[in-house]
Amino acid sequence: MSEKKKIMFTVRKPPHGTIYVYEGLEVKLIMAAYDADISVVFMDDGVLALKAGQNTKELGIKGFEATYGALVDYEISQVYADRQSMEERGMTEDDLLVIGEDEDTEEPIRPQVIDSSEIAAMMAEQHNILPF
Amino acid sequence: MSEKKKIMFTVRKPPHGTIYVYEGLEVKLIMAAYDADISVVFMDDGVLALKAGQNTKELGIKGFEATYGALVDYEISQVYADRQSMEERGMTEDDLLVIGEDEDTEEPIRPQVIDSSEIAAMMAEQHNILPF
Amino acid sequence: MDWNGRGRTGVQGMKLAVVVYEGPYNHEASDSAYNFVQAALAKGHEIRGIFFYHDGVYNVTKLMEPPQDDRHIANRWSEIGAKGVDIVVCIAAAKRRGIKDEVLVSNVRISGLGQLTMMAIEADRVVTFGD
Amino acid sequence: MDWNGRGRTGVQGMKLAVVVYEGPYNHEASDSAYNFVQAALAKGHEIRGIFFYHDGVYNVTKLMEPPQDDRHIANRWSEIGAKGVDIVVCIAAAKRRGIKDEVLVSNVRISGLGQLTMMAIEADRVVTFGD
Amino acid sequence: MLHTVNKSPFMNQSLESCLRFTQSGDAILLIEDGVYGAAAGTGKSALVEEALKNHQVYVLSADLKARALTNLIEGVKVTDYAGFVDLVEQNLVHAWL
Amino acid sequence: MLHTVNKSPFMNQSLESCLRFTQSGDAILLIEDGVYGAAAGTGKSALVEEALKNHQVYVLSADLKARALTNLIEGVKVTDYAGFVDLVEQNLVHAWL
Repeated sequence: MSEKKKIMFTVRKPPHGTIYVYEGLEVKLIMAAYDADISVVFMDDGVLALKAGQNTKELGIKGFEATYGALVDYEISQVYADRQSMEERGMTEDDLLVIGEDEDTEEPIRPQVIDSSEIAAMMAEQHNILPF
Repeated sequence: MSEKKKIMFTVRKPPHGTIYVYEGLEVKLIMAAYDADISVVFMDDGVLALKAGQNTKELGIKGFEATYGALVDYEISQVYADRQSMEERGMTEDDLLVIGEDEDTEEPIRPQVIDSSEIAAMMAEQHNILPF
Repeated sequence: MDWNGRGRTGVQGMKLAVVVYEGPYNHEASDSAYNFVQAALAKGHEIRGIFFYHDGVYNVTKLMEPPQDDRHIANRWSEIGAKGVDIVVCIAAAKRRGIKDEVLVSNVRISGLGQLTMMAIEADRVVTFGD
Repeated sequence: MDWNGRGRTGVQGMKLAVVVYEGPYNHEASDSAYNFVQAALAKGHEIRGIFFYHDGVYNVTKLMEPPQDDRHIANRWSEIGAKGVDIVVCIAAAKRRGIKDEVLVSNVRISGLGQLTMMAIEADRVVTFGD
Repeated sequence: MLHTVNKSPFMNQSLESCLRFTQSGDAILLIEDGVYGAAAGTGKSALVEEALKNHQVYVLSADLKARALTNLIEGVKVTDYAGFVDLVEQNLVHAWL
Repeated sequence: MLHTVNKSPFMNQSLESCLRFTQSGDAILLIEDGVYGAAAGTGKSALVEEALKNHQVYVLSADLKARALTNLIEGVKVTDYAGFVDLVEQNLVHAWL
């Protein structure tokens, strides 16, 4: 069994009101160092964690937008957002934060917006799914 | 200021999935020993805590139906349930557990089912409201 | 967007009580409560007391060691206590969860639900933060 | 109502991992996880590991003292650990919340998120309990 | 796949969300406060009634009894923790926390 | 009265429930994840738009900024923690936790 195991993370909670998104990000960064085929899917209120421009200074808690900006550097490039969740929350692709940049073109890379049926199909292919 | 302060408790969470209903009940019993005019209002998923016949044995956690049965003995008799919350959850007055019995007639006493407008009016009259 | 007009004459001498239901870091409740208390003190209000219930009891363990660049929630509450604010941890909720005198930060005390009752009766306003 | 047909041939030798995100008593997650683990062991499955994350780290403090007539959640987990099941508490989540070696029940260890990673990769199934 | 749902459908959208991401043939297990979704005659019964057209829907007996739920939607299967383990044996799991 | 709401309206019914129990003239303060209810152009904007007919609706600036919300429903008032304290001075409070 030399094939890499497929592990998916699902992010369904909004940021900041609870620590789940933040501590969940720590898991993703650690797991990226292991030999697994990782994907991250933001759905429901999880897509709100992807909004660019979050500033937690006045709140007095640590933010994580900079860390998301390094996901591609951590070789986490399969990052998806559910289209319907975004639409219901008034979000467009332009609202999404940057998760890295293309090595060659230096173009910013953003999470890929996909439909729920695609997400369902991806879920079914996983070895395990961790909800964060 | 010899007048008793009016304190209301609101119960909006379902039972057992979290401890809020259970630990909230402990507060009510303690507060009943103090000189205050106490009322308890069950609304939203809180009405589910009033369903008769709850049996937590297989779950392995402590139940509280017996304690609710003693509310009137603790002189907590202003106990209300929101009609619309009950209807949405398929509950009728017959589903409600007993919170005590009438001293004279020995008739069982159940929480009183009232409308949201009455609850709103009662809320506005309180000295303080504690959500549990 | 409008900005809420401030600088209005405050109702001085109002007694406020604050209740916290959730633990540190996991929920924003503790941060919201802290920011609220700081603002109330800055406006000259008396804090009749702060009561930790449910998982809120975890807020004041001195064993917590957050990362260097993060806030230290227990120490923050202890500093509020040092200003003379009565900070009470519910004994029943604390025992169940393993919070005892030996792990408490200073300027905080463990006591019974009667303290919450007194706060609800004596304070002009109770503000609750939770999940 | 139908009853789920049981007594089917189980898939023997399957490796299961269990992850718990919430603290004891406050949420049912810990009870659900415990009941699930007991049932899995009874059916002869291997538990590859149990991982406590987020507020789940509070499950294994020996300082907890629930009422006499209630379950002792930390001791229950310790008994599962005594059966040889690897029970891991996340060090980062634990430090932030004040859970350290000195307050742990026995048969439980503090380690890093790499342990969760290994469980997710090596276990045939991961089951997560939380809020 | 097996989807576990542990939230009351009256206050939380988790069950609706879960159903939006399931594929035909997936199993759904209602646990903890999620078991209220299996009750007949409520404002949310339609969710599970609809789900039953394409899914097996299970509900955990210990959680049902704790909540005094007896009148279940027809077709919902009651199971215990051993049955929960069976379902996990047979399926990749996602918890809709 | 002052009602505080701290849950996202997309996954939780707290804001809807709060609005069902308010009296005309009551103030509503959105905090924590509740601030998403103040965003314009979402599937839940209608709740606060309707509420503004009978209520003052406030939203906490620290929580707005943390969530990068800039496009608010017209008529919603942004306040800070000092303004939160002002609202508490003036009103009995109920938290819709």
